[in-house]
Order: sequence, then structure tokens, then C-alpha cells
Amino acid sequence: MNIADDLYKEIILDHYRSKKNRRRLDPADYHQEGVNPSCGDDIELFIKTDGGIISEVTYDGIGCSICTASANMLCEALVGNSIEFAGKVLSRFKGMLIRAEEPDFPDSAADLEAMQGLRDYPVRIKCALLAWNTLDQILNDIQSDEKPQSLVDTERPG
Amino acid sequence: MNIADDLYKEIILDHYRSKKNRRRLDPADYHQEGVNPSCGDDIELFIKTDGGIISEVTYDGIGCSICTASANMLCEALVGNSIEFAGKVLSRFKGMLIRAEEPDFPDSAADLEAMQGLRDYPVRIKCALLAWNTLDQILNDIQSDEKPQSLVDTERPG
Amino acid sequence: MSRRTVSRTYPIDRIRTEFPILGTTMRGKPLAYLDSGATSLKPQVVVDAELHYLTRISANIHRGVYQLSEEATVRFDEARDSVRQFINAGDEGEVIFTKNATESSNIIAFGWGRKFLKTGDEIITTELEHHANLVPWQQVAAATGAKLLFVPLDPVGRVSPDAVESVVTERTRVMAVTGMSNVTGYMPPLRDIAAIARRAGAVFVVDGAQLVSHHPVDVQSLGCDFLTFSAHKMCGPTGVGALYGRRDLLEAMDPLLYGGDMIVRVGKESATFKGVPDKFESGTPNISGVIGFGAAVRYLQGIGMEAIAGHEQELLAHAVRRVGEVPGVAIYGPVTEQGVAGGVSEPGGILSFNLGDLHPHDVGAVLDGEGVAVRTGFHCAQPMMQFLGVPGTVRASFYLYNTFEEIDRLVDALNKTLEVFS
Amino acid sequence: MSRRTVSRTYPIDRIRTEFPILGTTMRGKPLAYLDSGATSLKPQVVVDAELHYLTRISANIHRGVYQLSEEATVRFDEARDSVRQFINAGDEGEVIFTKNATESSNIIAFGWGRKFLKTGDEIITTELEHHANLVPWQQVAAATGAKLLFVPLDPVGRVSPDAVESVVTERTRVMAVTGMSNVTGYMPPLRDIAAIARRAGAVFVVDGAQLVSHHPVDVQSLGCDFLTFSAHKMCGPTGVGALYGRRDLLEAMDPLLYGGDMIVRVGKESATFKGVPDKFESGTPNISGVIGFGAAVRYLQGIGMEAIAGHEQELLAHAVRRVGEVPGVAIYGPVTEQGVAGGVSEPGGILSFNLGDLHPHDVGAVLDGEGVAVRTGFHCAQPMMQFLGVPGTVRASFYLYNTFEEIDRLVDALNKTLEVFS
Ligand SMILES: Cc1ncc(COP(=O)(O)O)c(C=O)c1O
Ligand SMILES: Cc1ncc(COP(=O)(O)O)c(C=O)c1O
Repeated sequence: MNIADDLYKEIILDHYRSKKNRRRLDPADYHQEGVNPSCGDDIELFIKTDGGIISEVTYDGIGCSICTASANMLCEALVGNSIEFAGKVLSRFKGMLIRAEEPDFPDSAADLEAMQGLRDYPVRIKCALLAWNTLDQILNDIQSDEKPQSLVDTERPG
Repeated sequence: MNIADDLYKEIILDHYRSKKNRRRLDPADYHQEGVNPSCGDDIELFIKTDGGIISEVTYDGIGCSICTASANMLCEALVGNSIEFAGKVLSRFKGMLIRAEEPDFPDSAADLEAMQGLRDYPVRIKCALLAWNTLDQILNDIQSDEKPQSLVDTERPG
Repeated sequence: MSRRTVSRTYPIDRIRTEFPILGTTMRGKPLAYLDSGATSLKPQVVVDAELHYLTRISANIHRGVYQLSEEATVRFDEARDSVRQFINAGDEGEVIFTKNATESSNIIAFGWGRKFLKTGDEIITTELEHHANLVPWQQVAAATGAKLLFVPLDPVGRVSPDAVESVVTERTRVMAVTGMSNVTGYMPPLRDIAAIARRAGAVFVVDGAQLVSHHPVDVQSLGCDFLTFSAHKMCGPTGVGALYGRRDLLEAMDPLLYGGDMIVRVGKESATFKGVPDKFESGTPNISGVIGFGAAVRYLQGIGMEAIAGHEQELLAHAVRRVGEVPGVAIYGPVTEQGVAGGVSEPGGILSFNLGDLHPHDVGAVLDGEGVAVRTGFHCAQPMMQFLGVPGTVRASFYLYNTFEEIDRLVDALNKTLEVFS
Repeated sequence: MSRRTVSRTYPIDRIRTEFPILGTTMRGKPLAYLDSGATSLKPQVVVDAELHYLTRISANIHRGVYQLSEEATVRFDEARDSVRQFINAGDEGEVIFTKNATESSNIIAFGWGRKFLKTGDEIITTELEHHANLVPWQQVAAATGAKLLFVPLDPVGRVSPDAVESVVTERTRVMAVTGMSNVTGYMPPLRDIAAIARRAGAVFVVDGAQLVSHHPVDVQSLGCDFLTFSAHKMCGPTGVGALYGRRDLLEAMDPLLYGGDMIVRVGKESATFKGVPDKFESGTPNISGVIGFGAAVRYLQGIGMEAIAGHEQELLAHAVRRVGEVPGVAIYGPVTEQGVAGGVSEPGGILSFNLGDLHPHDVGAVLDGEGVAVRTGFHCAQPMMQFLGVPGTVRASFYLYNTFEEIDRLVDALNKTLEVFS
């Protein structure tokens, strides 16, 4: 087992290198910042919706390759899909990493499966989850129609 | 080695049983209370002086056999002697217990030698020292002509 | 209840082999350790857990991207989950690791009490308390203008629900009560008190330093808001304690310590803090100790707290009877009144007594010479001593590894003490 | 100064055999532990001291009249004396055992600062500080109305006496400065700052968490009023720290924790407290940890802190040169400017850097795969990160047991990292 092969698969590195979705949307319908206090990673998500469909989604911020690759995968997976779809992918992604469930992603989110190797590196799981926990907050806000909090501490994911 | 023989020598037990000097002097020229906070022992010394001579000395309070025997020995050793004599016995007693010096007491204080066995029971040394540290405070007050403090915590003897 | 022999299903022989120190001697006599109320002995599994950390992991938790740090973090988190399960807390954020029960109590008093109490508010407590559950509240009362009220005890030192009711007013904000007296072993009726606290809208703080070590505790069914305890009294290492707190209360509180590992962001002028439990765990924790604590509660669970409590009750019944036979002995607390099987439903395995007018130190010293370890003095419970009207007591306390034979040796040593001082 | 081989008199081979973990592997590679700045490895003598307590003593200290408790007490007191000697404190009352350096800092900030500071008073500190020596002072400033002032740093993060003078006013009451940055290893000119503090009539607080572990420290000749440090960073156990304080200051302070073992008398309404050090050590301390701490400082003294500091300087010089050769590396702090032998008289053995625009986590993770343990992130020093203009760094830190070869393995692993992310 070599960590470089294990963790830094080409597919993850590609998403990490891609800067396609790394930009701010202004104005955005939803904007949320999330941090992992213990490593200082800090990601902002920007979402535009159009009749229940995520028409645009981008991210910005600072994070390791796992963190930013995961944010990029998020953007790729969700754009053009519904809020419900986003919730489903989110819960499957958490299921895979936290509860060790078999990955089962819709096609547009298939790259997320590459993150499965993280299960062997438990302290890095929070890197991959940062963008998703930030999304979670947005989805809650959409449902409850509340004003978003300024910051989510996502370090102890449930 | 048996602790009962070692520590509770007949001579110590005799001083412990003797209630001769266990009473309050009112009025006294000097009165001082000393406590060992961690065991709760609490001894009051009462001294009358007459031209530099300790004419009467008594104690009262609560303490184990070592503590009260030591207080009783103190009274027996000092009565009728000078303040200077008291200071000398005090420093020799501390020397024996704290710095493991050879005992070298004047005749009237010879019983104190029986306390030498305490060196093998370091946590009990403070029991034997309580009355003497209380005396120490009185001697300081005599020298400095100051009002005595109400209470001395003698637990960490120097 | 007062059978002469240890229940046949209780694995006392196996248990004794698991504590390395039990094979040793003290003053040349086999060790009879009857001072678990002060701190317990450590089983080999706990020693091994610490040893494994010290010699095979060694790294700091959090923020480490390498395997050893990861392993330390995982084991640390596992320990928290073990402790959470042990007391059935709802989630891991409700279990704070501290350095001892005393720190846990201070976190409550200063983090909650000092922040939320106002002049005229009332704190109810008892004379049974260990100083750890009393002195911090005295300080908070002095700082905030709140008042300390004491539940009147019955003549043998018990707390009745009626007595509690008698001091409750509409100003009652906190009720801080021990789960088990470390002097008499008496266990107040916590469920009743919890119900009273709930009706009064008061926060219910239980000092569990003795309770949690010796009896099954389920914080949810007990209904307490805070619970404090120490690893070293429950087969774990020194230097680790725990604080259970209801999540919403913890979230509203200020921490006692500020520094690393508890912040989200630090600027030059100010900082923002993490959520529970991290907010309360600043600085490098006692990693080996916490890992050992986890092993300790799993060890206790393996034997079963019901079984341990039952074993201690048998030991206590035997001790009450045998020590009671020694001439001149005065036993303190409820156990004297009707015997163990009588009025006291769940007495803890602690026996406090004095021998004639002998000072407890003298008794303890002769016992020491016989290889019997007991505690003497005021047991960090001076108000209880004032209540009992004595400067101190001799205290024998029992735990999962003690035997009837050790109690018999205590009795022999007490008789010897009478001889020495005759 | 930058010799290629370890000084021939430094017993590196013997030292390495004394640390059991050094024979193990990580991710299948021999462990190269370069994270002693976070916590150090433990030598066998420290493990043995803890083990001896856990399996042969086990009793609580103080108030015990039996041999095991006596032995625990004697060893506990011995440890205090060892630590006292190690930093040359005047007497044992000036050495307080805490749970970590963070608790030590909080005791100062809340016990002294919060009690004695008033609106308009000034606290001087630096952006070099670990959160443990900053966040408590932020809190105290907010609570008292005192002001926090920062000494301007030079471009590579150094503190000059003139810069310190420039922020001193007649309202300066406290100067809280790290003895050694845990990010860059930089050591401020403490003696000069002590002199300035003395002239200003300010209390001089030194965060010694890194300094004391790596360099000889004599509190009397240094002239500091308070010094904080942690056992776990200096070959000792986790869960123990120390606070040195000048006796008169400690005596004037309020404790942070109230409870058992720190009181003279407790009544129902109020209590009186013991003198130092007991006043600050409420509750059952980390007995095994303190005993292990004593063994650790005696172990370090046996090798000699001068020798250890010298060894680390050689390692640092080698690391600065070799890591500096890796393409795209940016090294932070004074070591980059003139090399180690240049302007910095006594640099601590810490090297912080980044590799191109790679996130420190990614670098650390590849290093982990090569058996090389380093820390990555903001190192509990966010203001320092803001000063450096980076979100985090990769930090390699050295200690008495490290070798040139381990640094070479770090360099190889960095080159491998470049390949992975190329
Ligand atoms: C300079 C400095 N100060 C304070 C601390 C805090 O030490 P601890 O976590 O042991 O409380 C550290 C350790 O991270 C440090 O490096
Ligand atoms: C009832 C009770 N509360 C609190 C404590 C304090 O525990 P620690 O000394 O571990 O902080 C003790 C232990 O002596 C105790 O018996």
C-alpha cells in the first residue's frame, strides 16, 4: 500500500488541478462559508437556483487537494440537477465515508467514488466533507427558508 | 521492623497519655494556633514568660498521638528555661527530623530523641513538628515584638 | 444480603489476577488495599493501554496527517465514545475530558454558575459534599451574590426528598448534590432530587466521583444536567476526569481554559471558539490517560457495574458486622442504623468509623504496619466532619477486587491497635 | 556550525536505543519522527517510572498514613524538586504542576491578570505567540478593559529590544512573550526583554513550552516572573505541565480551581486556602504523570541541555541547507536570511516551510507515506500565519534523538511529493 497511489489517485488530482468551478458568484442565491478549525481549511460555496434546479454552483477558498477536489466534484455533480438530487448525493457521500456504505452514485457524481480510499485515512475524511457539510447547511436553509449562518464548523460531522 | 514498636515507643505513648500540660492558660503572654491542613490537626500553644524565662507553657487541641506527645514533650522541655533555650531545642529538633542530624538535646529535652524513628515515616514528620512550628511563630513574635498571627499553616516546614 | 462468602458467580479470583499490585506486600505483609475511595488500583489492561500509547504511538492528536497521530486521534475518540456509552450520554459532545473531577466541578461552577447566577439566586447543596462540589460554589456565590442553602440532613446524615423540598424556593437555580458520600458511602435519592430540580427549573449537578466508579449510572434516566467523575477512582489513570453536561447547557457556557485546539479563528484582538466538546479541552490533553480511561470503562463494563455494586454490598455487610464487633468502634452514617439490608437501598462500599478516642492517624498507622491500607482524616469533607462532630474518621473503602479475608485482616489489625494503645 | 556529521561526543546511538518507538515503522517505513514540536517521544526511563507507579504504588498522595501513599507522596515531591532544579527556581513553592502549558498560561492570565489589571492598563505581546499565550490575554483584556499591544516584528519575524521599547508606556503592566516560536524556532532576546520589563515595572511572562524543552533555562538569571511549559514536549508524559512563578506573585494570586487539597479550613459558607504550591493544585493530580515528568527532566539533565541544544543546531543547519535545495521550497523565519550561523544566535530546532503552492496537508500526507512524521497546518498560531501571509506551513522539528539521515529522508520525501503533484 502506498499512500500516494491510495489517496492521490489521478482522478482526484485532476479535480484538484481543475480550476473550472473555483470562482465566486456574485450575486448568488445561496452563499455559505465552512471551516475545519483544526486544519484551517476554509471553503465558500455559491449556488444559483432556478425553479428547484441548481443552475450554477461554484466554490472558493483554501484547502488541501482532497478538500478542493471534493469541492470541485460537488460542483460537477450538482450543476443542472435538483435540490433533492443534491440531498441524495450528499447523503450517499457521507454514507460512504462515515458509515462505510458501498458507494452508489448517480452517473454525474460517479467520480466521488474515488474518495473511497479515504476510509483508511480517517483524519482526512473531514477534508473531503468540508464542501459537503457546507452544502448541507445551504440545503437546510433552503428547506427552512432561514437566513444562512455566516460560518459552519464542520469538523465533527455527524 | 514493626511500625508499632518503631513509631509508638513506650516513651512516646507516655507523653501522649499524659494530660498534664494539656490545658489552656488564660491569660497567657503568648498564644498561637497551628494547623496541618491536610490532616486537620490543630494545636494551640500558651506561654507565660517572666524576665526572659518561660514560666508556664501548655497546649490544647486535636492531634494524633505523635502530634500531642510532641506537644507534651515541648512543654516539659521548655518550662523553666529561657527563650534562647527554646530556640536551640527547636532548631535541634527540626535538625533531627528534617536534616537527619544526630540528636543532641539538653537533658530536660532528652525524650525528644524518641521521635527519631519518624524519619522512616516521612509523612508523619509534620505531626511531630506541628507544636514546634507553632512555637517558632511565637518565638518570632517575641523577637519582633509583633502581634501574633491567628493561625500558622505548618504543613510545608522549611 | 449479608452472606459470608462472595457470590459464586462473581469472578473474584480472575479479577485479582488482573491487578498486578495485588500480588505485592506492604510493610512485609500482603497488601490489603482498602482505600479505593481515594484512588483505585489499575488493572493490567489499563496499564497496557497507556504503555502502548507511550511506546508505540506517542504522537499528539488532532492536526496530524501522519499515521501515528491519526492512530492517537482515533484511540482518543474511541475512549470518548467508551465513556459516553458507560454513562449513556446522548452524544460525544456531552462528554468533556478534564484533569479530574475537581476540574469538572469548577467548569460547571465558573462556566455556568458564574455566568448565569445573579444576586439573590439560590444554590442548594448538602453537608455531605466533598470540597470539590462545595468550595467552587462558595466562590461563585461570593462572586455573584447568590446564596448557598444546605438541605437539612437526618441524624445519620441522610437526605430526604421532603428535606430537599423544604429549602427549594422560586429562586432555586442550582442543586449540587453528591451521588455517593465519600465519607459514609450514603447515596442520596438522586431520582427524587432530579424530579424536584426539574419542577423547580433548577440545574441538577451530581458529583459522581464515587457514584460512577461503583454503581451503574445512566445520565438520561437519572435526569441530571451535569455529572462529574475521575478516571483514577474507576481503574483508570491519574490526571483524567470527565464532565458530562447536557448539550444545550454546555453550549451556553464559557470555557475555563483558553488556548489551542478550542478555537475556530484567532485574530490579534479576539477569537471565536469551537463547539462542544472541543471548547472545553484547550491544550494538549492527557492522551495516554484518556486512552487508559477508555480501557478502564470497557474493563468495568466487561465485569458489569451491577455485579461490582453487588459485590461491594456484600463486602460492606460483612464489614459492618465484623468491624462493629471491635470494642469501642463507632461507625458513622446510615449503615449503623438498621444494618445494610435495612433502610438503605443501595449503600456504597465505604465504611467510616473511629476506634474509641484514638486519633484516626494512629489507627491508620498501626493498620499500615499490618499491611492494611485505609484512609484517615477529614476526607476533603470538613462540613461532613462538623456534622458528625468528629475531626476525622478512619475510612475503609471497597472495590471490585476486595475480599472478605481483607476485611477480616482489617478487623485483626484494629484489635492489634487497641493493644498498642491500651 | 553546519558540519555534516553529528558531533562525535554526542551519544546519539545510545540515546536512540533509549526510545522504544524508534525501532518501529510507520506505513511500512522506518519511522522518522520530526514532530517533537507537537509532542516528544518518551524514553524508557519515563515509561518505567510511570509503570512503576501504576503497578507498584498506585496510591493517592497526601493524607495517606500507609506506606504506598507515603511512597507516592515522596516521589511526587521528588519530581517537584527535580523540575525546580531543572529551571533553577528558588524554592518548591514556585513550581506548580498543571495539566499542560495551556493551563499554566490561564492560571497566570486569570489568577494574576484578571485580578490586578484595570481599564487602560496595557499588555504587551507578539504575533509569534501560540494561542495558549494569546487567547487568555485577549479574554483578560476584554474582561478588565486592559489593552493588548503587539510588538512590531521585523520582516522575518524577529523581535528587537528597540521594537519592544517602542510599545512600552507607563501603563505597561504585563509582557507575555514566547521563549521560542513553535512555528519558526525563533528565540526572542529574552534577557533584553526582561530588563525592559523590569524597568517598566511590568510582569514578564515567558511561554516556555518550546524553550524549556530544547534549551537550558535558569529562571533566576533569565529574570522572568512566570514561565509555562509542558512535560509531554520534553520527554515526559501527557497530562502534566508546569507553571513557574515568583513566590510573591503566586501568593497574591487567586487560584483557577477550587476543591480538595488546597484548603486550610472549609466551613459551610466559606473556606481559607493553603499557600503555594498547594493553592493551585486542587484535586487529585496526575500522579503517574508527575512522577514521569520528574524522570524526564532528570533524563534530560543527564544528557545535558547544552548538548541537546547543540545537537539540534547542527540538525537545523543541515536541514536549512538540504530542504532549501528542494525546488520551490519557501522557508519561513529568520533562518532563511543569513543561514543558521548568521544573525540568529540560538535558533531552536524547528523548520517551517511550504513547497510551491501545495497545501501543507498534501505535503504532510505524502511524507507520511514515506514514514516521515511532520506537522502541517497553522500550529495554533494563526496571528503568525497572518504575519507570514500563509494559511499554514509544513513544520519539521528536531529533538535529541533525531539524525542527519532522518533529515535526508525528509528531503527525499519532499522530492517525491513534487513528483506526485507534478
Ligand atoms: C510555544 C507553545 N506554547 C504553548 C503550547 C501549548 O502546550 P500544551 O498543548 O501542552 O498546553 C505549545 C504547544 O503546542 C507551544 O508550542
Ligand atoms: C465525592 C467526591 N467528589 C470529588 C472528588 C474529587 O476527585 P478528584 O480528586 O479526582 O478531583 C472526590 C475524590 O476525592 C470524591 O470522593
